[in-house]
Amino acid sequence: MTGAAAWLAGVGPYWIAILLLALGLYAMIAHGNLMKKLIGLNILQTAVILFFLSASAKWRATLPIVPAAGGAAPPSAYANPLPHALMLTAIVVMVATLGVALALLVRLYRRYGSFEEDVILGRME
Amino acid sequence: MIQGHDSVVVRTTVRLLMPWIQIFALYVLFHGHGSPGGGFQGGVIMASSYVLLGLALGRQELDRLISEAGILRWAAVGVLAYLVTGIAALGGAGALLDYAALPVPGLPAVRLRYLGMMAIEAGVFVAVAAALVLIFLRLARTGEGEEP
Amino acid sequence: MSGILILALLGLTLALAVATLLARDLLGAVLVLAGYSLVLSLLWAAMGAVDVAFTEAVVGAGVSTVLFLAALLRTSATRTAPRPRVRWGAAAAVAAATAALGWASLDLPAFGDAGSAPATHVSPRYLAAGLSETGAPNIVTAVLADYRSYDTLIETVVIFTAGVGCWLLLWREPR
Amino acid sequence: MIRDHLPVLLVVVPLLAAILTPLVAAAAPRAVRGLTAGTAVATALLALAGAARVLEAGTQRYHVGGWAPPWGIELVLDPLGAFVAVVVTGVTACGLVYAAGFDDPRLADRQGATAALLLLVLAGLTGMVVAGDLFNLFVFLEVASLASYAVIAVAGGPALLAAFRYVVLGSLGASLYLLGVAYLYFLTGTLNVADLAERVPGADAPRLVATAAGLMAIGLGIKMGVFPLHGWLPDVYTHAPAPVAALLAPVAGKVAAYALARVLFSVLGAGIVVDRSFLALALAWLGAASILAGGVLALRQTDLRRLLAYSSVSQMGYIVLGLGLADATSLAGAYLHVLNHALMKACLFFVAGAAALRLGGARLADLRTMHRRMPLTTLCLVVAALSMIGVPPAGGFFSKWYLLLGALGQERWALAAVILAGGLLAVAYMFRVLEHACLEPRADEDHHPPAPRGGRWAEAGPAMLAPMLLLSAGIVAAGLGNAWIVSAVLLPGVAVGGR
Repeated sequence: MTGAAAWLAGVGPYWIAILLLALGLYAMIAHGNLMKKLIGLNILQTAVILFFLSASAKWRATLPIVPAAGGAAPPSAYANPLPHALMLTAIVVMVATLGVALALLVRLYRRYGSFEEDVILGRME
Repeated sequence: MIQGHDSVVVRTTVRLLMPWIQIFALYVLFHGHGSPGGGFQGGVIMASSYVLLGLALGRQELDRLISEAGILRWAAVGVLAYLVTGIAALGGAGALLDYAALPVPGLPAVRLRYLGMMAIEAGVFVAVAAALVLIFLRLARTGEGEEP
Repeated sequence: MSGILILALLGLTLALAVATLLARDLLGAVLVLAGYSLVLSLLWAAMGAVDVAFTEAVVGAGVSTVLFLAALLRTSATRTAPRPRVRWGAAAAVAAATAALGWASLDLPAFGDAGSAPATHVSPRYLAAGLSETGAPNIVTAVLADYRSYDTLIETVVIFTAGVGCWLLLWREPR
Repeated sequence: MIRDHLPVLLVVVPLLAAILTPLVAAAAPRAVRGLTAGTAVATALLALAGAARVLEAGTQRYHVGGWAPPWGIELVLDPLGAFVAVVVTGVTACGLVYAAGFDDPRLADRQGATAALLLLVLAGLTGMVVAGDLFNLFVFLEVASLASYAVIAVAGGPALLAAFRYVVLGSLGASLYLLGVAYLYFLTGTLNVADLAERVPGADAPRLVATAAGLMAIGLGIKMGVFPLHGWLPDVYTHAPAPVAALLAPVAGKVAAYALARVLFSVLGAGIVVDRSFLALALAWLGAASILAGGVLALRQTDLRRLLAYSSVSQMGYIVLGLGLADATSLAGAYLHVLNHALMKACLFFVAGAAALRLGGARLADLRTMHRRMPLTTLCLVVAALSMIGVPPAGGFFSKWYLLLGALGQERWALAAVILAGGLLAVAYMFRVLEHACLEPRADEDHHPPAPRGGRWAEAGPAMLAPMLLLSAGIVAAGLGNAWIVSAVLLPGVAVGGR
């Protein structure tokens, strides 16, 4: 890779993660549709996961699976497994939150017949 | 939402596919030790086999296999298996979840660690599969009118 | 790990995220979101995080989509979201926060630097001794199920909590 | 043997009970209520035992799985943690006994689901208190949050929207916290609090540290409900089932505040936070803004529970202000306010719930027969209100007193003025409550027709009344014993681990 591409690859994951975070956050604020808010939240959460996970990457490293037959490669030969384990947990948290949030949306829809926040507030009066 | 698919081909395919998906789920569970996968991923695949069954054969067919109250209890049993494995280590004078202290006589520490990890992965598998099926069934229920 | 591949996948992720948020049809948005998850899982596989990639594929692109669809198909009347009003105040605040985070990220170690703090502190022990200490060749499993097993216990409790929560919220008297 | 496992038992006991609840409910539905209240009381006793052990033998460290930190997960029970654990478990135990007595049909036993979720909230909160690892704290935060979203929404109707907004904002807060953890991880490669405390000062990257601190403060600030991040809070505590609001409102925000204190003082270290750094200044003024805004908004409310929710925004401001002032006296005041505010807010929400149950509503106008029909409840209301206003024998006076001393000691007159102004606002909004509950309405008020004389005795049942009276006694005891609490527990704790 050339110098510019190498530099871009050095900061790219961070910046894309931050842009995804911004997109998700803006969608959560701007959208009046609760389902779209939830989708925005989903993107925001994956952005955090992407950011955290990019701490695990090492150029010229392989999967963190150590061959049982005593292949004595140094730790720098494997990707850092800790963020992997943590972000697995974060993904589980994400889907759990999604389940509860969708349950709330289904209830809201049954009660007020809409996903639009304004409409729901109007029908609450 | 789930009413069962009309096509005989779909229904038969899903019936035939179901055991293979479940075997794959167990494979993912048991091979998490040495390759990507483990209790969580296996549990998700297990749950998806039931979701597929529900989508293709309809709710009645699924209800014949599993009851919602039963699944809730299975989810509890899965987490319980994990926690009890952890607490059992206290009996061997270890800290919570210290598998080497599991009170199983006559096993070297390495075997105990393997045993402990398998036990908790199995717990995760059951809990995740049950909880996800439960969430899906609750979200996709049929015949519900407007709330008052 | 290939820099070009990672950059390409990053670009695609961003494009799909924008497409998801622009889609006015909720069903369409959910399906594009599934595609977004799938590309993310490819990205993570390219970064060497195969366990996370596997999980993202089955959870993000699989289960999450099914749950979204289950909820959407039960509530069929209005599936189109009106285009949101542009909120300049919110946009400015988000842009400022983005700039601040991007500015701070200049202090981060370069992506993939094998000499960074995460690569040199704590994690080398897992890679060097994980197999002999826990017996698991997959070091992610070793961390998940042994070194940080307590986190995983609580993670299981989280999904259990969600199950009980849905059970309670969508309660129906048994027939 | 139990002594060595106290930190982890604080988590394991409620967790085990929560998991067993659906199984018990299937076999013996009648046992669920006893199991819930009994577990909460047992957890509170464990917390007391833990506090005694910490006072006697110093900070307790527990290595889960036998793995030494920073590779494994460490649990830490230090003096401040033990103090917060006692407050949280004690108030929650009262809350669960109260909830059992409330007998809300919406919380009916659906295979033990509500009971399980309430116990999961408790386990999540104790888990956050003893966590010695920033990621572990995140996972427990999510357990407590998810469980509370569901039990809040059980009320249906407006509570559904309130809970959904809480899900969105709460998950945003948790994500921002996690992002802050990621920045610290990039900087140091570790997640363990003690290890971070050693490595953060040495790492020369002020931008990363400041970003991480800001993200975590905003994330936890949302959970605390500090102005201007309090958007979710009033609706949640107004529309949630009364016993649930009474259970969550006093403690949930406090634990987030304690987590923030841990991050600020144990992880980032005193050097970064104190000495009027930007972060300390921002926190102090955020707290001040919260005190004033919450108080002013509380003045305008006509529903007791909504008034109490805005008052929480105001009172939480005192705690944040104490963290921002960051000297030993102010921090002791902040922690003392964790205790006092938890006691009085629990007591007031219990009163509001009893009023809603027995007087047909919790609007201020509904309270006007309270002093005749519910004399004991009115007594509790008065005690808690005096604490909120800051009348000396009640505890609330002393925490504000220490905060005031801290502000004056640093010659920060404006902040001292805010502390006093907050007290005046509390006088104003609590007096409105007392006016409705204790004074006979004037006869010439035609829009409030006088209540019928000699209304029926409407006191709530003993399971609701006992926790209320216990908390009132606690408010007075905390006031009388404040000198001991501060000198024996808080000041040593602040000196050792708190900063």
